[in-house]
Amino acid sequence: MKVTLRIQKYNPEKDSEPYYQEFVLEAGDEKERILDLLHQAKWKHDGTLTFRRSCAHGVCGSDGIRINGRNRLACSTLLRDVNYKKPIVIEPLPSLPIVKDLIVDMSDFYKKYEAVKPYLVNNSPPPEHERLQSNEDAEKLFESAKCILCGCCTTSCPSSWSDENYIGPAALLKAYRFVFDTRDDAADERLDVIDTPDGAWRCHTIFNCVEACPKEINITWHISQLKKQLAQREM
Amino acid sequence: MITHQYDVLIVGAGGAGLRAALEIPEGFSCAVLSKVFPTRSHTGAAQGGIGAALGNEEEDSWEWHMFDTVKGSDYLGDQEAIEIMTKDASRAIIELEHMGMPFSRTPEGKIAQRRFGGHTRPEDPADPDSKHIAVKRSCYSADRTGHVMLHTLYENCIKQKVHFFSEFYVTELIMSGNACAGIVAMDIATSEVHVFHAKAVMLATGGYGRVFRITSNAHAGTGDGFSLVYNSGLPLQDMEFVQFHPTGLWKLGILISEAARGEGGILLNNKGERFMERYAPTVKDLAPRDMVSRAIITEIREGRGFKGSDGTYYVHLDVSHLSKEVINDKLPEITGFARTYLGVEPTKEPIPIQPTAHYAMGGIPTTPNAEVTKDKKNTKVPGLYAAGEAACVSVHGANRLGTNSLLDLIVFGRRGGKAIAEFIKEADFAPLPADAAERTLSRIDKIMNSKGTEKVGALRTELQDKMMDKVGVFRNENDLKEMTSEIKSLYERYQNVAIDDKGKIFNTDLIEAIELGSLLDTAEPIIYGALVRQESRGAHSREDFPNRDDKNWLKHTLVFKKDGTPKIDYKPVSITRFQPKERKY
Amino acid sequence: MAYQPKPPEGWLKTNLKYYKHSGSWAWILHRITGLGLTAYIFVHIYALTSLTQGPQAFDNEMKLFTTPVFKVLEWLLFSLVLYHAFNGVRIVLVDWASGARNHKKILTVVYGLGVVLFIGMGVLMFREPLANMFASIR
Amino acid sequence: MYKHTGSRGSGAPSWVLQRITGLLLVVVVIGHYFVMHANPASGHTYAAVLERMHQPFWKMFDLTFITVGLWHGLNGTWGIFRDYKMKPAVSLTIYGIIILSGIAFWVLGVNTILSF
Repeated sequence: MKVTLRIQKYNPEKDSEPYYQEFVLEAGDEKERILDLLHQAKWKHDGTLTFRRSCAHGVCGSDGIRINGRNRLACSTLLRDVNYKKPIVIEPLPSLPIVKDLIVDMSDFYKKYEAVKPYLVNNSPPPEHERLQSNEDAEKLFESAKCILCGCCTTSCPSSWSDENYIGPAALLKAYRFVFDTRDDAADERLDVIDTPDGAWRCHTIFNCVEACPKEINITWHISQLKKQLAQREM
Repeated sequence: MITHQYDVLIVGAGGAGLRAALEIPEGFSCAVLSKVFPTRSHTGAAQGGIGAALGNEEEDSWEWHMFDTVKGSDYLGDQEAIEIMTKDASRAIIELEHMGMPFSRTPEGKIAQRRFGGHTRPEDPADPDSKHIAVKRSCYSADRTGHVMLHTLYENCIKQKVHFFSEFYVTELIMSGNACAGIVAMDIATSEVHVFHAKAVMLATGGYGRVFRITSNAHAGTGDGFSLVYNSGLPLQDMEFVQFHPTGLWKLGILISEAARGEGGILLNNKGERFMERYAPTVKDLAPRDMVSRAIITEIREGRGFKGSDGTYYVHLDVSHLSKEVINDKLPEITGFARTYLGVEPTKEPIPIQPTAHYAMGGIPTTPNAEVTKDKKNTKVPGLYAAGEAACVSVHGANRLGTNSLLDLIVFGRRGGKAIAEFIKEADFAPLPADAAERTLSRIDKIMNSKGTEKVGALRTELQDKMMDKVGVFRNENDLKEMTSEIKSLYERYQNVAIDDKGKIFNTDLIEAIELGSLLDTAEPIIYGALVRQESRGAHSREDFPNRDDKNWLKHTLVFKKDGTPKIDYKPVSITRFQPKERKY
Repeated sequence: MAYQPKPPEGWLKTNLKYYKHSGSWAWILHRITGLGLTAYIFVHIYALTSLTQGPQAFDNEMKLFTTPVFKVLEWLLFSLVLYHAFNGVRIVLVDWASGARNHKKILTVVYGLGVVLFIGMGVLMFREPLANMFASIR
Repeated sequence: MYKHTGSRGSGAPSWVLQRITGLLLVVVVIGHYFVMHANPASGHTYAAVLERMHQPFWKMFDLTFITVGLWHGLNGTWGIFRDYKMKPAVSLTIYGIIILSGIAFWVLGVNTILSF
């Protein structure tokens, strides 16, 4: 079975503008991963084709790209998830600077993640044993802790597209992870960071992040919990 | 070329590297290099849990944990190191919890634990000959334990303001006399070569799964650390011990945890027979990983496998008879993989699986303080450390128990970090050779300007196919001898490799070409180790020597590269508490 | 850095190119209807100032507003009101009542309820011409 | 490049108010529509309007409508503009226009209602 990938390419050393190149590839069946097809294009047709990947099963978060206009992981998207009768359009994640081909500069994304103090702060001396936490309280964190920092959510958000300073769903999700951890003492500092027009309030519940998240995290729900917390703190 | 100077350099930002970085005290400079962004490291793929005799759910003791680990290692693990690890396990887990790791909890709010393959306790602790039964020892966080552990460690590194060089690819160790003086690395984003001058270097570069065609490991798992050491004339230990996990998704190798069988899943051949009944009549599908892998390959070889669309074979893992609740609540991630990648609905149909290269028991020989050693007398290499899957302490011996890999990372990562912290207080920078980056520069130059005819992808596939077929679950002298000449010819052809991308920006074509060199450097000691070891022990199974031979082979193998050819030496096993016995489950 | 990454495309282009699901449409419509209704309030307030100029001025103005064209426009305006109102309730549910977990289902209710009330208002507004129409058919 | 800007408490009150006024308006606007069209004369003849305007309830109803509606609409509008990057001068101008027009039309509307 032949499928066509229409891949956006851009080499900063040669090109002034990104352009599209079509690769006609051989797919075994409709269960083939888009990542396998990208590999085929690179290894058999054009070695200059450049993209990130590592674990190849949706755990490491390296290969977030835009497939037919929608952010997904190349390794978790199979041919049957898209219309492969027509050329499949492959582009880098939107709204981040393009380094080369499908690779974007994620340093801004990481800075936003670091801005919410993504680590447990507990000012009391650690006990000899674990800090106790009920399983219900622990499980409240699990959905947010699934995040693999692939960037699909933040770069799918229209608020991010128009405001590069918007901290974005991924960082807000991380803020939730610690604000609602019963062992944490720094919720207030984190809430200060996100209680700004460029923080949680820039979220307009569009749900693009939820649609994009490859780990099926309902990010908007988590942000809504943060907003409620912010509002309660204010009142 | 840019030169940096750091007191400590850690190569690799997975569990071991990050844990070590947290031990470097303030006032000393420390940098962590990684060829991927830290949270992309393969530690994040671990599912099951971390073993520790916390005793939160039922009575347990570190000695029982130690016994299980020794037995699991088929008595090849160094008992001194295993004792250190199992004794330190509880403290290490508590520490992770204090760092913020979100564990699943017991009703009392303690860290929850569950059963896992090979972890047992005596039914009657008073009776030394008591039967051993499964114990709840694996501390977990749903089925994403490795993921949350990796993130917790990275988060703590941010808190401590650890300096990272992300997407830097290490090409060489700089040796100055006997000591390590730093490393040479390439900034992937620009192809610029950087020299890092350091008092201490830790290699925490992970495994080499990508030497094999079917692997659960990431594409990044190309054995770079092994290659660095091997090319510096230092030995690699026990490389023949490669753990093949029995249940990888067919073709893709993605791991289906043994929890699937733990919950009642069974293995079936093309006749619909539950074939494990023949290989392990008592424990059946829950036999140890090495045994089940061998059984699957035997079934396929004898014509009882299923032939896939691409001509390769598999058997079935059937969980469809289990209740929907068990499948969806206890095996969500696993069944999700089957749905996503093979389009198989596990509640209705069996999952095609095959053994998948999973874990490197062998690696860079180290002391229990992660100090790299270079011979049978454990002579240390000043300034060089290794931890994690890249290292061979050796706590896993010939076969690793589930949940012990994550434990290995945090225990020996921390010990290595502490040893480095001590070392750098006294030590000085070893002099940096003037031509430190020469070899790397000329190597890059050669690949970039090569007009050769060999393609990286094709050569790599050939290596992976041959390793899978001839150095896989079963080995024999003929195949291995053939492989020694194969690897020679692959090395020669590698000299003739050319790439398409001649640019400097993010040249992954170049990176893959260098990685292919690492794969070859890793494959060679695996082949030679497997060839010399004339016995079957743990994961190493010789058809021509089907039994374990403690008289001749209760020893570690060391493979060195000398004048371009591999040389073998041996090292004794540390046996302190448990004398070798037959390994029966 | 030795190289220049390509800056991203502008927000408008990205918006146009990116895949849209029912939630993105809900957001786009909410913004457009909101702006439209705000503009209408201004018009409405201004138009009603004629009340202060006595019955003549107001009734004259109303002649224009009660023409069939304006009545239909007023009816169509109600669709904006309904959408904005019910989607607004959806947003409140999302923000305050964990509606994020099933925002698409709520959206279906929004559209359903909107259509029903829109038709209802049509019947209410055009009951005389409708009655006449039915009478003539009979 | 990401820069953390703004200060604590720069969004909660308007976020909460926007929702409360919104919920109020759902009732008020839809109610207004039905009242206006249940009896075709009520909204469209001077006499009918005059009669209604003399009742305090409807006076309050209309005052609420104007106040809440203008605030909700203009706060929403400002919210939309604020999403897009603007030069400070442009942003200040737009903010000024929104505030001034809001006050002006509120005065206009209140004047109409209170002139009865």
